[in-house]
Amino acid sequence: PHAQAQTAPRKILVVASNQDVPNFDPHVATGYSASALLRNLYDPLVRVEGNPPQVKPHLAESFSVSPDGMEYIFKLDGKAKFNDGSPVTADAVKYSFDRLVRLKKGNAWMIAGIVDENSVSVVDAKTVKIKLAKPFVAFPHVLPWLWIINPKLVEDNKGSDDGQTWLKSNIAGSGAFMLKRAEPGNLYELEKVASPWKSGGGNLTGAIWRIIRETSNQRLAVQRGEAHMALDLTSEDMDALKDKPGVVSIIEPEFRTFSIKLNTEHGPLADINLRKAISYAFNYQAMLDSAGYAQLMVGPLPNGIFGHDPKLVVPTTDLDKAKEFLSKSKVPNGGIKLTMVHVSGLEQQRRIALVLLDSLKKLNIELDIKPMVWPDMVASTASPDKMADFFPVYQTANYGDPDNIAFAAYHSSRNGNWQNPVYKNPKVDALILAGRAETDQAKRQTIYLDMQKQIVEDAPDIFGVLEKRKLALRSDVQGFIFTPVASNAVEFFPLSLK
Amino acid sequence: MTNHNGAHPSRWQNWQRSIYRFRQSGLSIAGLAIVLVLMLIAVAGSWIVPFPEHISGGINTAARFKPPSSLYWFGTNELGQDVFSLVMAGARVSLIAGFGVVMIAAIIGGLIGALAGYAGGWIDDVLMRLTDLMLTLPSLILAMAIAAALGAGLDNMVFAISMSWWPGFARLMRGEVIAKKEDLFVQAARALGASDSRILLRHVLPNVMSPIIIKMSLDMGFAILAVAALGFIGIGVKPPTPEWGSLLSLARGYLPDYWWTAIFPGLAIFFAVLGFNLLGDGLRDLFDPKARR
Amino acid sequence: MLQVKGLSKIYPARRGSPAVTALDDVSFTIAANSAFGVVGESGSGKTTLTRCLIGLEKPSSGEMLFEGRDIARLSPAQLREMRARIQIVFQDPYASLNPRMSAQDIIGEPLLIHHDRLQLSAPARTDRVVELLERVGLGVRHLHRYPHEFSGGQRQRIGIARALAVKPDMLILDEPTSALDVSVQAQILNLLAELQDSLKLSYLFISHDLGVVRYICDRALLLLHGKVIEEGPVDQVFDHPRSDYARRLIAAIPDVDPAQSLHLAH
Amino acid sequence: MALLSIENLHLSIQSFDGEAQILNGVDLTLERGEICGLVGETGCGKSLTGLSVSKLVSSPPARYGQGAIHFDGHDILGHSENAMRALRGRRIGMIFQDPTTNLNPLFRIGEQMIDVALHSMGANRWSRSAQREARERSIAMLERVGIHDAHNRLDDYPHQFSGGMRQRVLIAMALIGRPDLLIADEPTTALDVSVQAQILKLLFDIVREDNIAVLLITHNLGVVARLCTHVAVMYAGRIIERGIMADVFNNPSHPYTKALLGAVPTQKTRKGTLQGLGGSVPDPYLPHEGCRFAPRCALAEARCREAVPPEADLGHGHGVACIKAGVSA
Amino acid sequence: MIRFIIRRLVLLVPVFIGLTLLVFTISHILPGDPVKLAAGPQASAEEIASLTREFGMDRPLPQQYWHYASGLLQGDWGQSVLTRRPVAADLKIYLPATLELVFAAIILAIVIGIPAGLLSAITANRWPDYLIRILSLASIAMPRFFLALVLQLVFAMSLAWLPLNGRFPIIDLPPPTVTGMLTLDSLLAGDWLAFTTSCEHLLMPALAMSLSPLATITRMMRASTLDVLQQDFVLTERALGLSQSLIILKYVLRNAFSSTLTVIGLYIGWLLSGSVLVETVFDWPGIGLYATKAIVTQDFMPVMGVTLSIGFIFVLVNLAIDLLYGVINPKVRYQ
Ligand SMILES: Nc1ncnc2c1ncn2[C@@H]1O[C@H](COP(=O)(O)OP(=O)(O)OP(=O)(O)O)[C@@H](O)[C@H]1O
Ligand SMILES: Nc1ncnc2c1ncn2[C@@H]1O[C@H](COP(=O)(O)OP(=O)(O)OP(=O)(O)O)[C@@H](O)[C@H]1O
Ligand SMILES: [Mg+2]
Ligand SMILES: [Mg+2]
Repeated sequence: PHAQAQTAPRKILVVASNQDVPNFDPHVATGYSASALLRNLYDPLVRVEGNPPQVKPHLAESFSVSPDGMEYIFKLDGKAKFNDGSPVTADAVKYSFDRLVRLKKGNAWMIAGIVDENSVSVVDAKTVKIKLAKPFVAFPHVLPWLWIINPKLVEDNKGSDDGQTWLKSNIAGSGAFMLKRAEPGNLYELEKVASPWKSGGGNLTGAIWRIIRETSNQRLAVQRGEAHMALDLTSEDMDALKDKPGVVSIIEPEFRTFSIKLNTEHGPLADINLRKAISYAFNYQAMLDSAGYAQLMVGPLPNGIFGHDPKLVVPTTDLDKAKEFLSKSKVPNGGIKLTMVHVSGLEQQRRIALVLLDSLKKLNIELDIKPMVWPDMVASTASPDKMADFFPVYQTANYGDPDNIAFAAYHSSRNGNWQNPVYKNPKVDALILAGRAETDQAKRQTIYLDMQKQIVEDAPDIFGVLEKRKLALRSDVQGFIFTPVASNAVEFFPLSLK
Repeated sequence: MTNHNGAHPSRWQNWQRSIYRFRQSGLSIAGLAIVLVLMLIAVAGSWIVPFPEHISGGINTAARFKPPSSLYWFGTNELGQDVFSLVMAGARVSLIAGFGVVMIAAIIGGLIGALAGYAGGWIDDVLMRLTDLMLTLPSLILAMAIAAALGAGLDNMVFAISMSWWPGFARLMRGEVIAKKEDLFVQAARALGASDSRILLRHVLPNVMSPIIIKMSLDMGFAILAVAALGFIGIGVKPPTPEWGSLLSLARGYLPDYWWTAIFPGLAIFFAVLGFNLLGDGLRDLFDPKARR
Repeated sequence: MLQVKGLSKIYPARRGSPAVTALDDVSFTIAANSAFGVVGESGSGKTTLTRCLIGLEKPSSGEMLFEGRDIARLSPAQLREMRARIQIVFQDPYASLNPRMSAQDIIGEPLLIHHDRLQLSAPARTDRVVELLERVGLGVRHLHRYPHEFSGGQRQRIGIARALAVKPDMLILDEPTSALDVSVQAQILNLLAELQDSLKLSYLFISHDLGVVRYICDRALLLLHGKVIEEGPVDQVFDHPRSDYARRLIAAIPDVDPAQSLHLAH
Repeated sequence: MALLSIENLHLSIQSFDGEAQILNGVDLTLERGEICGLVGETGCGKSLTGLSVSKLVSSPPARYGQGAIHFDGHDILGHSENAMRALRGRRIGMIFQDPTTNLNPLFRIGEQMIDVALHSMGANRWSRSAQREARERSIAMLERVGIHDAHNRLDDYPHQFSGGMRQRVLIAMALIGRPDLLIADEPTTALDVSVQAQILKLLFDIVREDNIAVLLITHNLGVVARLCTHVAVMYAGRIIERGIMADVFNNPSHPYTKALLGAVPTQKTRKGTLQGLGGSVPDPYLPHEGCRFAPRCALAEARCREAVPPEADLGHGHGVACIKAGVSA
Repeated sequence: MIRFIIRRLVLLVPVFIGLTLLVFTISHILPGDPVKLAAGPQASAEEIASLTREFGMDRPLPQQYWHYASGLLQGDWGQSVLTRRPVAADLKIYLPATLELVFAAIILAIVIGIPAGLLSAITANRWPDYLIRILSLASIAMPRFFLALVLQLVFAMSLAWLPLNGRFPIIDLPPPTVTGMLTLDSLLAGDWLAFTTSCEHLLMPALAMSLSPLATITRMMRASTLDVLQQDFVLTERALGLSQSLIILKYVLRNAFSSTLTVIGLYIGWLLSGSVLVETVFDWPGIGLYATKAIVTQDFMPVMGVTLSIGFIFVLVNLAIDLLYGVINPKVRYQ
């Protein structure tokens, strides 16, 4: 029963997600839900599209890179205008980058140390130059997540905090959609602007981001036609959806790794032989089974990403080898108790913990599993002695470049952060930095191959799985193209409803 | 009507009468039976279940989500663990946790209540205002906050729930102590020159224990519910401890297809709570027939 | 033996209830080996008086001299000693005994409490308890019974035995028979009369039954709203009351005498 | 025909301990204008006898055996609940011991009285005029039992009345239907002597004016002496002596009656001469034969324990159930 | 009466002060650091420190309390560290949703529980009584969250009679917000369709919540009715010939209800506190979910806000019940 009389044909896409969007400030907000809504409310210089992901022009109709890879020049689209009617100018771009760098929040980390307050300069009204402080080959890949805001509106509502309060719930963008209603914790409704500056697109008149916490409820919502798209489905949900009429399942690989970090600096696992013993004792098949639609990782980088080595030799379940390493370790007979933390409520992490527990039994090692809230887990990574022996992490590729994961997860400058709490190896550090700066693709490739080999040698992680992205769509949704980066931050503009 | 008619039944007759009354009530007997079975399972659980290794976290991913069968009576779960074994093992967790909550709450509440009731004056005022305030706090939210802050684990959970549970005991204890304090036999002892400690220990406390014990038995079921509720919210025990609330909470995601993962833990909570409630009711009728019918 | 002078007790006003003057300038004297009766209607202050006398309540003013010493000003140690000298028997035999203690425990308790002075060994205590039981007309066979196993009259006997345990000089009896049937009441009254003779006790006997007071007491005092209305030898108080109130009250007592019948008055 | 006659009434109550024989052949008659005092020790069955007359004893657990109760020609025990309702409040009024608990604390005095009045009038509850009339009657009745300003006090709640006034209200409620029989179960026990005297006088006046019969249940012999025309002494569920009050009190014939009378100290009793009664009331659960008083009776002999003594008539309706009646103690 | 209310309201002031103090103390002695999370995974130590300063969490506790309490007086319930939204604004959204649920549940419980309890008492130890007793015992033992799941499984998933979750169809606009309770708002807007729609959404969660209070009210009502039936005045009423139905429905009912009333007050607090269990299952956007989210992120301003608002409501509801109790019980009223 629908209460409203409908005048114009409304084409409203309903997206079920379990993540709330607490903040709409494009330079502050984080999380995939924020990315999803922001990418429809705001525009970046370039977009990412397709599988494999490709950088496509957006606010910038074109851009060029200097040969050393240090200087980018963007030509803005002449039609581009903010939703208050004012044009998107080079000044706006500079204003936006400066604000992002100044606030050091949200996605600022993607360009930390690479773009600084002096990097962005206005060439003319429609031309912007960005000069990198350090070489960064993947720069175009991070641009889709750096939004351009309307300087006038923000200046008008600047307040004492650079407009953060105002932008938290107001939109100053050029996107194809406007925010119509916001009920935090429940739903957000977007409405298509009357005439988007970008031509083309689908027939949607609006979209609703509806928060449904339970994945099974999301699935049922799609099944019953109450939602058009569900974003957080589990493998069990996908199985249940199989052959359901009117539902399209999308199960695609993406660059999101899930592995267990070991405390290489403190405690029993500082012993490389014990680490290797565990790597070989681990039941990879059970992990794969319990992960459902997934593939085992081969080494530290996601399969299929540039530079990944599919022929890399990594540990597999091999109890003899495990025992051999164990006998070389300081605890040749096991008999110790290790701890593993995980985010309470994250089901895959709990499962992998149980798989580990089950595997460790074979080495006569006990496992104490401690579910924790995320802040506590984050806090525990501050120093090696606070960190648990095992620390599982998901790492999403925000851009389709090996540097993303390599730098965050294995560079020692990130020690003390949850992506890489303790692991450090100067050789690996050097390789990562070299990879960042190398513009020659072939040379870059070999750098990453070396790096992977070195990391496998150190056994800082139990390499886990790449879970496939699992989405469900109503079949009347048209125009959806899967992209393996940030794939649940859906762009609504191209979509249509039958 | 008065019961002071010429004949004065002996203690043993009183017992007989109570047991008769208890036996008269089929529901109390059913409650006792459920509780006894639960205790048996709790004690012998890890020996009598078909897959004891699953209780301590063993998995078998080759047999995920098998429906109930003669091998897996209640089916298997997402890791191929035998749901029957887990549910059986859950009895021990729930019983220990429920008992822990009730004991701690009764001890803390009992001490505070007895002190407030016996001392009276400003001590009473301060303690009771505190108790009243605690009662106005939303108990589940309080327990959740404490449990979440302390981290997962049976002990933390029991502690967290007890912290919101004791005021009920404090109030009961205080009321009973005040009532008994005014009783003539206590005044008689005072008139004899008995010391406060003697009065409290010898005269007051022994005579207020039965309502406390009755409340404890009645609360057992609710404590088990509270434990399961925290587990259901996801603030509960640590894996691999099989706890009914957490089992149910996990299984929610698998409804309706893998219904067995949810239904059996749910029913287990239901029957355990029912058993203790029935037994508690029966005991109350037994010790305190006037209280409620 | 006991002299009460100008005793007043005011319960201060509390939430929802005004201040109550429970006792208002009460004075009387009880001689050794005599029975002194206090009568009055419900709420006239009888119980308050007993509570003051045994130190459970502090009087607002006035003094209570027991052998010359003011009870209200005794040190805790002295109070304990005094408590062995003045004992009390309560109105309700059902409520005044701890249901979880046997007759032996109940009667033996004062012996334990005053152990420092009495110095009785455990067997000696049991002997004394048996002696007391026999004194009040019960016996060894009752030693291990619990209060609920006794009839009302028997319980009241146990209450009396407990009071007698520490060899007091004076018994305060707060309506000791009002919860009992007349037939049982007679037994207790006889027991009390007999004990008084043999143990040379003094009684402060509280009752609202004027007939009983007249029967057992030498002197009596009539209270109304905490004030003394009438005081003197029982014969004088009951047969020649000076106040109107006393006259009316005494006339209102239904005596077991067919001559009193209302039907005859008409 | 007598207004009330109870003939050989037997009543037993079932409980865990077995069946208790509470009433063992109660015989009692009552005429208009008589006030009959029913006395006896606690637990002897006085209240149950009174309740039986209004058929207010719930059965089960109670069970009537032999015997009958006739009220003005009606067979009470055979009556249905509806038929009984027609008698209660209209022909038979009742008052109970404790005035503080016998009024509903949550309702105004007037409301409770008016409902009773409406019932006694047999009027439609919802009729305006009936309501008004019931109110008038209530006021009149309250004035009659000595409550001044009844008109205003109807709107008061029970707790605003003193104990004596509450008992007056209860009496008024019992009398508002102008009953022929009033059963008063210890109506003054909870009251102070002076208030008790007022209530007794009130009852006395009402009996004289309305010529009703009263069954007064009490264990206070003084009250009987003051108010009653007749007396029935009950022991262990049986009337063991009855007759005109003065006859019985002046010439008690049953040893139990004598003992009872001797146990109450009067003006003349000298200290130490009170006659207590040893032993205690028999256990209704235990089977018995013969006179139930025999175990406590100083005069008892072997034949007392063999058969229940029949009632002997000593003239003027003075009956006594003792084979040794008349033998002086 | 007015004076009584005023006096009671004045007495609430220290209760509220105590409540804030207690909640504040508890939330601040618990371990946990929300700022770290709020600052994001990449935050540096200085950023965290500056954020801590910004939220005033570096100041001594008494000062923080003072700041918080004086803010409360001006309607400022603090700010979520995580979302940076004012707690008061959030509560305005979530509280009505939960209140709607709780009130619906308690009304269901009263409307069914009182007659059921009465029926059970007057048919004591006969089959209607046995049936009601067994049902209510079972209902008390039934975990709310399990019942909610079963209801959902049956009525939404299998039979599809009722909506699965939420308060209102996703793509429709709810009636204009007045009270925040959709059923009331749609009635106020005169939108019958919206009313029935929101009732459909409300039905299952309210039912799941109401079962336990319903059963308890039934049991209380039964017990107190039986108690009252034993009272002397009932015997008097019967002895004076009043009909059984008049005695039960008028005299006994009011007495029995007055002792059941306190339970109702307690249950409102219990339901508010436990709303999360049902809200989780039905994705009901209420304070329970809001609080849970805040609890697991140790974001204590929202937790304090929820706790305090529930405490306040609880205290006020009990005040209302006391007043009602006074209306029913004259002895209380005139004191
Ligand atoms: N603790 C108290 N606080 C306030 N008032 C009290 C207290 N104890 C007694 N009173 C009041 O003092 C007065 C005298 O009470 P007391 O108990 O001495 O009367 P009493 O003569 O023993 O009456 P009864 O015959 O009913 O036992 C009464 O009005 C009573 O309400
Ligand atoms: N409902 C009942 N169940 C069992 N026994 C009962 C019940 N009602 C009364 N009795 C027993 O019946 C006997 C007579 O009771 P009844 O109330 O008639 O005595 P009574 O003479 O009025 O005593 P009192 O003077 O104490 O009021 C008592 O032994 C009592 O215990
Ligand atoms: Mg007294
Ligand atoms: Mg009686």
